[in-house]
Amino acid sequence: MSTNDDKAKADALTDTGKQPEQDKPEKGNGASGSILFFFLVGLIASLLVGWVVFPELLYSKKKQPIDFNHALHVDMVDEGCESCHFFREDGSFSGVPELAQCIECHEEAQTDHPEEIKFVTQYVEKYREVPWLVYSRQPNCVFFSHAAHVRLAEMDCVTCHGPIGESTHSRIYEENRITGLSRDIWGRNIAGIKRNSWDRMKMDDCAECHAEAATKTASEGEAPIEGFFNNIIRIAFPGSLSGRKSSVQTQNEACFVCHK
Amino acid sequence: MDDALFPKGVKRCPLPEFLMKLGPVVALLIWGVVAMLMCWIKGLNQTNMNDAYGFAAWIWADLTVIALGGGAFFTGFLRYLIGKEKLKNIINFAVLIGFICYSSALLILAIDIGQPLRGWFIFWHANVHSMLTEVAFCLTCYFGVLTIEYLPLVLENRQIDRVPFFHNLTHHMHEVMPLFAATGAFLSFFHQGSLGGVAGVLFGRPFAFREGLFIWPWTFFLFTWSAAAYGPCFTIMLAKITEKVTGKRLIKDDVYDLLAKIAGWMMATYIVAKIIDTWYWATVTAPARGMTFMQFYSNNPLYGIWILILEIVIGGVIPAAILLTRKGRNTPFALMTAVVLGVIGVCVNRWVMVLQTLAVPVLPFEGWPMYYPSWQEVATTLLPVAYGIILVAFSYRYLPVFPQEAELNPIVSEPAAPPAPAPDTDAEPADAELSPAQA
Amino acid sequence: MKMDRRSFLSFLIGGAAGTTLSPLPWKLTDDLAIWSQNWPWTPVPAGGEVTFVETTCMLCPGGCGVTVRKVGDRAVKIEGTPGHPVNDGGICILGLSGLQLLYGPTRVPAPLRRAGGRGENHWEKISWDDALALVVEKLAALRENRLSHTLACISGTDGGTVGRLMERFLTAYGSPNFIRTPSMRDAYEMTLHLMQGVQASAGFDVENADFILSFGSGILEGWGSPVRMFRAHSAWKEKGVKVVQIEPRLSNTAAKSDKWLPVNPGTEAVLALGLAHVILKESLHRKEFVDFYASGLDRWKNEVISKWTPEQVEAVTGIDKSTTVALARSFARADHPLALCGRGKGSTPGSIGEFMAVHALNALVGNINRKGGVWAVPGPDYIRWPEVEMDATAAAGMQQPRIDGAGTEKYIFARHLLHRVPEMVTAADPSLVQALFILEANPYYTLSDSALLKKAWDKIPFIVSFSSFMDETAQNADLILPNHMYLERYEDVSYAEGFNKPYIGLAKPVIHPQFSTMHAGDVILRLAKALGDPVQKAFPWEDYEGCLDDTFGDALETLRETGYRVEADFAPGSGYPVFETASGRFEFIPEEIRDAGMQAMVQPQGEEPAFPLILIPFDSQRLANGYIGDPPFVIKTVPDTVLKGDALFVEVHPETAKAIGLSEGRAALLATPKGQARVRVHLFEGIMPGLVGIPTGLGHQAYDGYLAGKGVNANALMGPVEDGASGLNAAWGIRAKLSRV
Amino acid sequence: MFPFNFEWIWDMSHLVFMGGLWFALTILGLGMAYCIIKAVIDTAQGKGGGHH
Amino acid sequence: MKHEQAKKYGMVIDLDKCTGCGACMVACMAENNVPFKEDETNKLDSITWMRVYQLTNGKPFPDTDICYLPRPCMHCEGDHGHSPCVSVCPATATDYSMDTGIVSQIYTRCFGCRYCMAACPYHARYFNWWDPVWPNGMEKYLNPNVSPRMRGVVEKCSFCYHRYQLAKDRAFMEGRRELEEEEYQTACTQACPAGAIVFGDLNNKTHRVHQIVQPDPAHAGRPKNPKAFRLLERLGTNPKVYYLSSREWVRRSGDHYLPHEGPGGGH
Repeated sequence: MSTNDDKAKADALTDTGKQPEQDKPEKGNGASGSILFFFLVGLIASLLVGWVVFPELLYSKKKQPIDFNHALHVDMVDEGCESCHFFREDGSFSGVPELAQCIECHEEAQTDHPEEIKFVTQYVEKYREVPWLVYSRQPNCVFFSHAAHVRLAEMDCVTCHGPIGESTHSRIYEENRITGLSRDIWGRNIAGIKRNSWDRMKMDDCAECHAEAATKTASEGEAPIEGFFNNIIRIAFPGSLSGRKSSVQTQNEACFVCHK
Repeated sequence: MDDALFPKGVKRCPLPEFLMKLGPVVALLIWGVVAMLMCWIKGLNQTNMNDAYGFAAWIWADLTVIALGGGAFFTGFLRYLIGKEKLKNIINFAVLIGFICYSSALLILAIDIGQPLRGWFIFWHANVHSMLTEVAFCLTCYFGVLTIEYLPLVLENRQIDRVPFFHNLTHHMHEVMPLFAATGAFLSFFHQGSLGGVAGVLFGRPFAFREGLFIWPWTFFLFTWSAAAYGPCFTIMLAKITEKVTGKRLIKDDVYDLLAKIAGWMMATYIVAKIIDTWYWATVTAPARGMTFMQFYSNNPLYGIWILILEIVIGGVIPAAILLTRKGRNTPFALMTAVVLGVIGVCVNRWVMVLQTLAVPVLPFEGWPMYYPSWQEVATTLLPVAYGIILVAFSYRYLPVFPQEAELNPIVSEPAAPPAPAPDTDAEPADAELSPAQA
Repeated sequence: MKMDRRSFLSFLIGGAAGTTLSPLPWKLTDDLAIWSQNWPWTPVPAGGEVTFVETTCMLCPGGCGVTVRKVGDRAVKIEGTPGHPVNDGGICILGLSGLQLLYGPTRVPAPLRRAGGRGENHWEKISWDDALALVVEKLAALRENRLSHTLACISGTDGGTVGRLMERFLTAYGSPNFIRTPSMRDAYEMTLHLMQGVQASAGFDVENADFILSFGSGILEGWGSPVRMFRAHSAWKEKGVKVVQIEPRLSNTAAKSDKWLPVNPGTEAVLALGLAHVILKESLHRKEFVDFYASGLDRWKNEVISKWTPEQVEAVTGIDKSTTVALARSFARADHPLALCGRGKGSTPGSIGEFMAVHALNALVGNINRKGGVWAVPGPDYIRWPEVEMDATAAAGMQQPRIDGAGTEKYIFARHLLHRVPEMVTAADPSLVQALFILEANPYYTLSDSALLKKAWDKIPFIVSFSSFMDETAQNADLILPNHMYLERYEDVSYAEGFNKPYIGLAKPVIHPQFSTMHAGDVILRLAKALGDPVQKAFPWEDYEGCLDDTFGDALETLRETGYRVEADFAPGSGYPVFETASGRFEFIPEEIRDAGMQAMVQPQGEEPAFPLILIPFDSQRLANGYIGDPPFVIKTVPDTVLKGDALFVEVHPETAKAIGLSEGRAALLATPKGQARVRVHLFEGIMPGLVGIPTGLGHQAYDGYLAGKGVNANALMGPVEDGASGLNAAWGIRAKLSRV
Repeated sequence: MFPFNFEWIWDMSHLVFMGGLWFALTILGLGMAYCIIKAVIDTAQGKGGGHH
Repeated sequence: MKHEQAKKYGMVIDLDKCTGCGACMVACMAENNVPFKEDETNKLDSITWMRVYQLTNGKPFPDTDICYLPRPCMHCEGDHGHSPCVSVCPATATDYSMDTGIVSQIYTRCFGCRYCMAACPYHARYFNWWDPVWPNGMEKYLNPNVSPRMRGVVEKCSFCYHRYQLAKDRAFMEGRRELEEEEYQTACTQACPAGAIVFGDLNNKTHRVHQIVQPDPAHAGRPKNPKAFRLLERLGTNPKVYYLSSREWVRRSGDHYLPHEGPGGGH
């Protein structure tokens, strides 16, 4: 290594070393102002990126293959949702109808609605299943029993699915580019805030409802005074005194209740 | 060249020579990084671990570096809470070693888990009954403490220290350092112990299982104790090696002597406890499960009774005996022998608690599975060594790690240097604010 | 305002603070974790409606009823059919893995014509029309040249419609060379024919037997219909039925038996005769049967009494004479004692002398066609097609002797002698086989003496495989006309090995054919059609389903519904049935075979000094060794004391190994007069010193990477040993040498 | 882990363990905050720079 | 809403009947989407939730004897549900359910630390060292009721819990909450051609498992049936899989005993 180089570097280093002292005079007169300004610029910019730009980038938007009118169909069938989304004898739930089911009514187009004609020509005639994008599709690790919720607990479809039956158009399906899951799982709100029971469908949301149900069950058997105090504890410490003890680890519901 | 960055009053070799000497270490580092990336990208099939050896070289390395890094918390404990002021001269180095050990441990853990992207579940979905949760929490927190303890040393770099903010920050951090040290000691007592608990609670593994106190098996306390005993040995060993490499005396003998003496006492008491524990296990705990002592040490190609002798006698009794005698402590060769044997002893102990625990067949119709690490495991285990050497080298070069260095190695040729105090005095170094002791 | 370093730093700090307060890092952390939980390369099985299809398993001759669980149009699991007469809900390891064969990489996707040299595995996909035209062209030419008899077919099936269609095709075409793959069935059929005068297969009323004497039969290794045998075994355990296993190696059957008699290999028949000696000497035999329904006892008795005293038996078999006496007594005193033979799974026929000796034991205790005994089960009677009208060419062809010599003077009782084919083909020039069909069989793998087989193979100019899978035979064929796999096709299963009642199972298409395959029955019909009259005339059916309809008539509908038909109340005679021998009685020494019949022992090939040890193959339920090779799941269950990496372990007694200087796991060279192979050694206390046990079913060259190249094919080291009396292959082992490498 | 997590239970182990953890973290956080704030104030008052 | 009585599903395997055929292993693999590799001969890296061990009495020829022992997950109850593996999992990915007595494993929660494997003395837990790969087309047979596992997580026998879920669904449709004994059976039980495996609720006196085993609630479920034993019972794992054998040496092979001790309550 040449001495020149060494010298240059040493100089540079010395310069660097001196800098703080050179900067010192700036302090106290406008320097702190500019520091504050740039701090705020950085803060606001990153907040915008995080809250606005990032969610836009995170989700891809996809259109359903057919713009389906739920409201129209619900009006025309007798048994509400279960007319098309029915239970099989073995207790399994059929979910999104297969083409064969649709064909029962739509072997030929019944109207001249362009979406129906598209459906008939592109799918029915070619006997091709419609690649519906399922808003409520849970990841594969989730076991969800419609029978337990709808038949046993007599819950409404709306509780989890929202008023999709009233929709006249299929909304845009948003898919998380990283996880491949529907945005409905995390919820529309990027902060995870929800107003309705169906706004979010993460594990915590299942757990919340299950805890409520369990608490209800537990409190039913309590004497009035006991129940009063227990309820105070329950409000103070959500999830406590729920009465469910099936899981040794969480004293909540055991993992296999909802996982497979 | 880069002398503006050197601590005051010390001499360092030219930069090219420094970098060149680090060359091989950097090569080792790169090898380790390649192996690490392979493990992350291709998965743990790159290792020789298997279903019988869910824990292997890495977990051993983890347990070992944390035990060896125990010098940091114990020296800190002695310095800040017991008030052994003399140890301020080695505390910086102890903290540096601790920082390296703990960051390495975390890195190895991040490689060791099958799903690194979900590693944070241990914090978010913690099972507080698991010893591993306790380990992870305390480890992470204590690593934070070590970072806080190491930070002032970095900020005391001659150039950084010129920045008023950093200078002030250093000052105030020294002010509250006992608080941090206390927190660190508290955390350490727990996680060192919970690492012992990791094996001790396995009631399905009669080799490791121990009874204990409340939720903690005896291994919990033995691990804390042994870390306190052997950690300082490691600090002394590395300090001595650093002295050898730099060709300078960096710490005064009385500091070594004090630390070695304390380590000796810790080791002696530990080894007595360990012998009692082993005895009780061999005569009560294991037979209650139908197993005899020799069942754990026979019918296999590796684990004989020798390993117990190596751990307890050669790695425990002998070094403890050396360290307890003044002569032993003050004879450089004896001291070095003792600390090296001690380090070997604790390494063997951690190996046994991880690997032999898994090797001993528990189902009566199974045999001893044997294991040797794959090169990827070796490389990733050596990665922290390389990284540690590099960090020590840079820290030594640019940071005032050894407060006594300038005093012990006066620069005579440069008149510009501050006047060197007489080597035989116990006076404080001239620029005292560089030492944490001042705080 | 100037952006200096300090401002930039504060900009960064502001940015970091803002980012921390935004969802970005947190959501990313969470999403990355969720990504790792749903890696796109980890498959997500689709859901759908669950349905069940009941069909019949065709992976072995067991004839089990299986129920396939489907989700949507995918078959997801095979389970045993509850209430099925053969297996009643149970299922074996191979049957369970059927879907891996269905969807697996071993399937032949379309008709393939060989593109490179034979066995090089280069193929060209061709259309079905082209493929069939190719065959027709060859066959027409042969027929034209009056060489119709040089067409041969090796078939794994002969009783059902497909086997019979093939046989009929050969007949109409003019070839007698329809050859069924060998098994103990050949020996049992011949035994029943000689001793009882019937054309029937042997059925065993194992459920009702109360003493089982097994001469090396792998009751728990896959002998008979495996699941049925397992169920019977469990029932024996519950009822306290005694099982005695006679074989030189501690097989699973031996381990589970009440008594294991390690007999010197190949001397099982001697022990049988020794037992007969004791029974006769002590008059323990069932006189109401022997006196009224049997003939030739005196002559046989003289022979047995003079030749096979317990002392003599001990000298030959190594079984202590007191053991023989005690065993004979407890066997004869049981109410329903049953003696079984056919080694291992019964994939090699065995010597007729041995089968007759064991069968005679059953006769001595009167256990023929009786509860808990051996039943003569008549062959299927439902195929009543009109006689083939042969033209002159066909008639001339049919007059030619069979290539395997079966039915000729020397082998008058034999029906199929596949093991002779390689020798015959090699011997004559030009080859006696000009065209070879292979249906549901894998002779290239299963025939012993691979070196000779390969020579013969090279001499056959045109080889057509009908296999659904790329097995060794298909891989070494010229043309593959892939059959639908058994879960994709209709086919009647006319037989369940060892089952004691006439039985028909129906295989049904569980799912649509996955590839461009064609039912072998349809291929035969189309070939016949293309060859024109007179061959065409013999096949008055539009397609195979039409043939099935025609064959079963109305019965097909019920068969479709239930999946099987069984004569539940079948009994071969209310008392003892009439025997159809010349004497009308059970023959202890059939006239036709009297001298040869007493030749109980067959010597293994090879000479002592060069080959000091004896190699015996052993079967395992976890190693399929017939037409089907182990699917991935099954090979996964093979212990590491049998296969490690690609290395095969042979079992050797520790003493024997020590003498050679071998220790556990050591590599060794195993040589026999027929070949040699590198193996590793597994020391096993359960094998008789001086023996080497080799597992069968490994050493495949074809199929997929899960099976190919693993271990050694035991057949390659063995050679056929012709039984002098019957011509059947009676090899049970071969002399061998094991040396260190 | 926080009390709103699915796995949380209001029991002694959680209170002691997580309490201890959060306590330690709070000490560290407050300690560092104290240092940084003091340092900012000192710097603003012009203390520090170079030698004193 | 009335609560069902807590179940304690368990298994009893008759080793006198077990032939070592391996059907249970394959039934399990087929039911539970267990992956396979080209080379599965390294048994320490081969996922078999149900594994059949070969035991030997160690005697020389011809007194040698072998016995097969199928080993699913023991679903240890330990002390009040603290089975060896459940309490050590740092991320609550494995759990003990008091409703069924089944030890669950949630693959998506597991991050692969393998502490549970170190804890399990039965080697019933398996790590996915490799990405699961099915040859092209073979993924068609995968069972939708069980989620395929990704590389880097631990998996183990679940007593075919999904079958319990499906049976429940069927019962719900009929307005029932309780299951009949035969409605919930594991795949291995169903497949075993020897009928050696019996599965059911150990708490239910009408179930065959209960009748065969006669568990003693006063002694952590120790069997009263003298032919029955459990593996490594003395460790305090309190397993729910019982074995039957008429052979003394087999029963003795189930646990460790000092020379003067023996199985059968002698400790």
